[in-house]
Amino acid sequence: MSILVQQPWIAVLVPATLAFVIALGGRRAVPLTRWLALVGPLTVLATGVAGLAGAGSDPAIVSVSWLAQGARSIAVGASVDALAAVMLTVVGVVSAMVVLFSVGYMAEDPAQARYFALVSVFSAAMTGLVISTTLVGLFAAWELVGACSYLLIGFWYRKPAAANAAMKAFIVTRIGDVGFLLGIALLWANAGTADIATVNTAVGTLPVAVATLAALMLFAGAAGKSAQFPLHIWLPEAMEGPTPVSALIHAATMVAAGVFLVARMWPVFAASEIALQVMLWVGLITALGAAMAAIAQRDIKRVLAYSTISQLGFMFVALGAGQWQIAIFHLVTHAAFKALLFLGSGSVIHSAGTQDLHEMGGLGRVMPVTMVTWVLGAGALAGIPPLAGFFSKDGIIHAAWVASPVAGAVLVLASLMTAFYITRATLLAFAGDFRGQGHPHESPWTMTLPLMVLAAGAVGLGFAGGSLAELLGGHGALEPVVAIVSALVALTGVAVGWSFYRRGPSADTVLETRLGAVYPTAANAFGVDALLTRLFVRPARSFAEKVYDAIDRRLIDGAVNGVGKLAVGAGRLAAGLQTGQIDLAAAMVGAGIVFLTALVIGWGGR
Amino acid sequence: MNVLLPIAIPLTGALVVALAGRGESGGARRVSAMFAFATFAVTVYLAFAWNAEGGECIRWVISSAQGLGVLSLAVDGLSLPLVVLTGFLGLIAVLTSWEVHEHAAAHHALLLCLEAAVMTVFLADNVILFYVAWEAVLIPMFFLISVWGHENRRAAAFKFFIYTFAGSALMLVGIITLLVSSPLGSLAGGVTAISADKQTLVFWLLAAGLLVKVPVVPLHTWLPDAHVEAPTAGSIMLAGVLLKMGGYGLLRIALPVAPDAFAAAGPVLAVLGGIGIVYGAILALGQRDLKRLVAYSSVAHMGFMLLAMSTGTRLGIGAAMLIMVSHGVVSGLLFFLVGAIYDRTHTREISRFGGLISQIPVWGGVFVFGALASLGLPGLSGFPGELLSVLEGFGRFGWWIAPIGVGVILGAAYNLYAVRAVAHGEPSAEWQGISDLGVRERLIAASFVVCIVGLGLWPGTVLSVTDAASRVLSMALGGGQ
Amino acid sequence: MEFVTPTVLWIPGAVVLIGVVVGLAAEAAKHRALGVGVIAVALMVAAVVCAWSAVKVSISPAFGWMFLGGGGFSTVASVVYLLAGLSVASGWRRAISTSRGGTVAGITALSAVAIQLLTSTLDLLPAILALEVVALAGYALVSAAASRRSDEAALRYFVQGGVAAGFTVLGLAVIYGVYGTTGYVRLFEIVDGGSRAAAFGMVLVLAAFAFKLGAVPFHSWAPDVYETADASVAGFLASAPKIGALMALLLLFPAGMFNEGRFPTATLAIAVMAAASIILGNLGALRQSSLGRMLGYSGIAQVGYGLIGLAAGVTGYQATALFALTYAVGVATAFFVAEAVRERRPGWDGSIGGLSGLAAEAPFLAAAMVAALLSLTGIPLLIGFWGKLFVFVAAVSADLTWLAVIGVIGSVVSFGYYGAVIRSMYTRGVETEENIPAGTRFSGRVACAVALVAGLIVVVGGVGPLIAGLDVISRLLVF
Amino acid sequence: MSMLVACSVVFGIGLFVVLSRRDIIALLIGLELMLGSANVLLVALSTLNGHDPATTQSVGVMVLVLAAAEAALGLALLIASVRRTGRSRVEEFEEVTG
Repeated sequence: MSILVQQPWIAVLVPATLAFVIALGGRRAVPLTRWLALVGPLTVLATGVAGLAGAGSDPAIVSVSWLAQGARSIAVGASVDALAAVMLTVVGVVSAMVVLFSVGYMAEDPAQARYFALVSVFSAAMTGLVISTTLVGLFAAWELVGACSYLLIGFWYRKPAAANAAMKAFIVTRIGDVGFLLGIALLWANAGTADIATVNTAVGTLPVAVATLAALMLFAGAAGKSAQFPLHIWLPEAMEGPTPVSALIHAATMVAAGVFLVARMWPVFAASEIALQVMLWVGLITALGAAMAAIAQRDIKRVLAYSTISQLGFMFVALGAGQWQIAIFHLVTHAAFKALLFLGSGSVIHSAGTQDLHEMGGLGRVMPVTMVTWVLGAGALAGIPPLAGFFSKDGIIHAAWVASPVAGAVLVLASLMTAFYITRATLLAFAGDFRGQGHPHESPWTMTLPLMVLAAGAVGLGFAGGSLAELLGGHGALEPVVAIVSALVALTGVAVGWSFYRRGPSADTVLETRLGAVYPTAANAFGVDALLTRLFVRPARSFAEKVYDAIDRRLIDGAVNGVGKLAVGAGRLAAGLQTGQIDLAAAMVGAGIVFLTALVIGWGGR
Repeated sequence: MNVLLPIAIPLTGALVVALAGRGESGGARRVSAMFAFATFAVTVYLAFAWNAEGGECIRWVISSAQGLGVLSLAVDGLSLPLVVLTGFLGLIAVLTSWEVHEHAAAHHALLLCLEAAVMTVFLADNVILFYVAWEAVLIPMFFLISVWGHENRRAAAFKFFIYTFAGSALMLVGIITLLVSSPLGSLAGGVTAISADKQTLVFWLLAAGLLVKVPVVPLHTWLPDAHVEAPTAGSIMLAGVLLKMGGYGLLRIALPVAPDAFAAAGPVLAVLGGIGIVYGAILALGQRDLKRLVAYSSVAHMGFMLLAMSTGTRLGIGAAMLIMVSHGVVSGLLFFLVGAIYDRTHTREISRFGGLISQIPVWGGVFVFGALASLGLPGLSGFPGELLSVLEGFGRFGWWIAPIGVGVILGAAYNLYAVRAVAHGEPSAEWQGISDLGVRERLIAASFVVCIVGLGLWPGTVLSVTDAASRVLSMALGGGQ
Repeated sequence: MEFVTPTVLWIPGAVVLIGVVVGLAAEAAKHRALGVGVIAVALMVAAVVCAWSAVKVSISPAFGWMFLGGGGFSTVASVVYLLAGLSVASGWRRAISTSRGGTVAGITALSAVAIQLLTSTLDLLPAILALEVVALAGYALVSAAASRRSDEAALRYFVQGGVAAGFTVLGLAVIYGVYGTTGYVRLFEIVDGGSRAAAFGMVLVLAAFAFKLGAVPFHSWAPDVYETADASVAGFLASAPKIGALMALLLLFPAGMFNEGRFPTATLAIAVMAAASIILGNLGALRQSSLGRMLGYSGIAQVGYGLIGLAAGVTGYQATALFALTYAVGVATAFFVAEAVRERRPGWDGSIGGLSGLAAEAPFLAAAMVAALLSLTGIPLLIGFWGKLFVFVAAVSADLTWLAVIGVIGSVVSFGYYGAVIRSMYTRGVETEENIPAGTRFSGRVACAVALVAGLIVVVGGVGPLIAGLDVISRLLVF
Repeated sequence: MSMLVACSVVFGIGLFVVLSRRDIIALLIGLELMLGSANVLLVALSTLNGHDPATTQSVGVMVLVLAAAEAALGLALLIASVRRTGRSRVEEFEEVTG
């Protein structure tokens, strides 16, 4: 096991080569090769656990210079330190469960081979991101993760909606990545190196302005990947991808990469007060806005998508408040219960054949295991005491309260709404009688087993908070007053939700009338998406065509052709001289001679 | 002697094909494929020989009479990657023209002539020989476009010729002022800067010719037309190597001869590069013709190359060489794919395509791979060069290069738009029966993919080769450790 | 080898003269084909002898004290004879079928001899006489085309030539009258002494040569003559006389004789004439539809490059000679191809449009035309490039960079009209190959053969220096 | 000295005739006038400056020969043109233009 820590790149190579094997295997071999897809995540998990075990000693760093030219060279390195170990464990567990779940979920899909290959590549890239010791290596893995998410969201590329969503996801995250790249460039120019450790130590010496700018740039990258306002518009549409993909990428791993980045480069953020404030407020806006939007969604996956955005908002608030360990703790617990909820919704969709909450209902009786695991997950999300969510969310609210009372109040309101919308979803899906066609049935064991494992995580992880905190150097104490308040808030949220949705979906119309104009705006996330699309996406192509036509066609080519016509015109003038009269010709000879004589003799001679 | 081979083999090949191949077209293409392969093999052998000799330049003197400088050929770190690239793309171009039956012999002969001429440009060790080869490239390319091109091929060929010839005319005056002021030794040798007052004049005269070929934005309108009308093989050579002659010329002639002027012109070149990146990306996004879209993407990539070069640091020059080689392979692949689809559907209108990946999955898969490589995905050849260009660019110019971020984003936008419009989405009924890539085409695509991934993972191979040369060049500019 | 030098320099002239006499006699005796053949062979032999003597014989006086032979002079002479021979051969079918075919060949040959004298004399009197002989031969050759338009062009050419001749003799009168001598060497000191009278005389003589060259103030005859004259004859007229005039100017105004002396503006005058020729020649040619007329205008522009070499003074010496030769070969090839096209397509009206489809019909002929035109544009790997290159090098080293830039831009513009010809040749032509009158089958071939040979020379001349090294040019043109 | 003035006047007249007359033959006459006057000027100047009379005469004769040849050829051209197309006036020769 220890060689995994000594040679961290094994965790990257194994899933990558397996992906190649699966892809080569193609459709015929998929029944066999799809199990291979499990081996990758398990290796990652093993590395993570080994890392956790040997957390005390300083980890080995394996690095090779990738772009060398004389003295200045850019290296790519890897090492499994405490933070990396935690992330590896999360990635390992979640991707293993998702692959297991996908075996059932994707059973009859013709392009399975491509699916499993891409998932393997994704886990390899995610591992690369987590264990990288240089900014360039991290950025490379970062973009590869983005590409995998593009290919997976657009997995069913025949569906125009999926293809559009994939393109949108990649481009929006690319906007963040450009900020990230400029941040790296800034650090590379000022600190003279791309190695994370040296940059973190050297950031103290850099002027505050540089540190702030670098932090803001890195935050831009993080916001892009972790779907923070205003770069959150791609996540809801990313639900077009297969549900296991949403669980893996858009709940647990990729979206968490932003939080991981801030944690990894913490000294840079710590050095600039402004960056922390920005993170705090962006986190708050995202948390509150997404929570409100989640209430008004009819598609179960969109509810969870907005919930993820909101929970990430919570994490960024924690980061903004200076407590990155708590943010990582919430990241871990969130990964567990959100993956559970997504897989649960996958199982529900798989059997009920629809994603619309209004066409579900009464599934509790037919799908007991899914229902129970879903309720545990929902409880954790809402923050019901013994479950994981309570502990991590409590930590964040406490940290926020310390940072600024307003932030604390907003978070409390947000967690109230969280409890409300998850109860709504639970009741609409599982309570009452089945409103859709067909006859739903419980999912096979390959799909329910992962649910159970993740449910255990959702329950147990809460207590691991303390040890995790020490591991990462933070403090794990549970603040009694905040704990009581957040428990009460969670319970009231559930109760209000119960009272509304006990009788089924009709409550949605009641809410609509009661909230009036607020309801539809909340439904499409305050029109942010529509606004940005109208401002940037739709006119982009027509603007480009106009620019092409105006500058290239008319201005430059016009000028060139103009010169051509001018020359021909002048030519007509020159040829015009040939009028054919003999005396004119003779006169020209005479004139020429006179001109020459005047020119030569005029100035020269004695 | 072995420096002459990469030129001699294609030339003799061209002669043999032109004369022997008069008969049915099969013979001509096989003979030319043989010669093209031999040339590629020689370039690879040259690479190893150069390596074995510990990396100084191998020179072969044609005639040592003084006249206008010693006429000789030489290969060194700066020109080796491009020589190997020319060999590789030459072979690919011949293979791509397998289905050309109209005057096949002449077509293949011209392809081999083009390869020989471009090889001479990269191997020339004397300014006059460089200029002669630079112009000589125009003739075969002109005829390739004007005879085997598409709809209004003649206008495009004409425009291509006039643009480049006008630029190179000014370059000739620059070269002559250069020769007159200081009898120039060999190019591959040391740095012979000329007197300070003439440097700016000479630099900008040379730059006029070189920047047209890069191409730099205001002088670029010949590129899309030439690409759209050129036959596939012509496009591959045009994008793959002809565009590199401009950049190579800047590094090989303009920089050593006028280092101070080059350093002073750094910011101007950077601005031109930046405009190229953003403007090229915007226009690529606005295209309705797939080949024109790929052509404008070349403008954007070359913008990065110019930005990297203008930093003047050792890493920057290495990055410029890296971008040149990687763009050669990436755009070669994209043009090959566009050509393949054109042979099947006889149209390049993006709007008429759609959902091709479901009808011809192999082509679709490689096209997505090409698009990802073109937008600079890490692990593929585009990423290292453009990363270094941004890092070094930032190091030298600071926040001034922030706007190229827009170019990077739009880079992703137009590449993915191409994938979305052509490969993804509902398959259109019009292309129901088209066939997927044949064996030959898969071989070509596979060789491109191998190169792109290889360069993406181990960019060190190109950087180490150009290390010595870029050290000398950056030293001349006073920068570079 | 002492005794060899003078006689070997005599042989070319002698051989041609004998050939002409025999040829005309044969024509009188109704064996016209034989006659023209003899003249052509004589010219070829003369060319070979000159070429041999160019390599073997160093510069030495010939034909008595007034002329020079060997070295560069023989190279020039061999090219002149070669062009004359090719012109006669190219016009072979025409010469046989028309009544005074032999005389046209004879006049061409005599004119060639006169040009050899013109290029090698060191005395003003023989120079002017040779110049007038060439001029008169020119008028006769133009009117040989026997069409309404050629008569008009010939007459107009004659009148302008007459006026120029008048002024030349006036110049001679002034020089000889005042100073009693016409030897160049003696003249140099007089002009150096700054005497205005001598300078006035020299200017008039310069005007005469400029007229023969067709430089700007005296260019109006060129387009008409080349459009209306027969293509093979125009091939000779456009090339050889210009070599003669340029070389004579080189001898008459060596080493920038003027600017060391008191007449600094002389080089400026030549430079202005050069620039004007390039600009007007190129612009004029842009809109022409007839091939001959276009080549006429382009001739004016090309002469401008020759004058650049002249204006560059001492450094331009070799460059001007080289340019003269490379230009001549280029333009002659173009006309010889035109002659061959007239053979294949009797209906061709001489227009550029009429050439369409030639590439498909006769690929090698089209290739020769492309080689000629690209050489005239100055594209490398063709002989014309070396001419222009050395001229520009000379101009820049005499810091006339502005002239070089105008020249360079001129050659870019020139691709405009040369390219149009290439473009029309490579379009899908409508005419297929009409049935060529059987009788001329063989002689039609001769014109094509001549065109191909000339095209070959253009290409070999272009690639040669690259293989044999750039100094081969300086070795051949030592003065 | 008066000889000098006379010759240049005649030369001027010849030039004027060439430039103004309508008929080709008149032009030829004008050309001959120019050449003749130049010849006379030559001889006059050389005798004035006392050059060796032998060379002067030979140069003079040479110029005469030149003028004669030119006149002969001019007439030949004119006759050919008249015989073929009957044109002998200046303004009839304006077809070849551009």
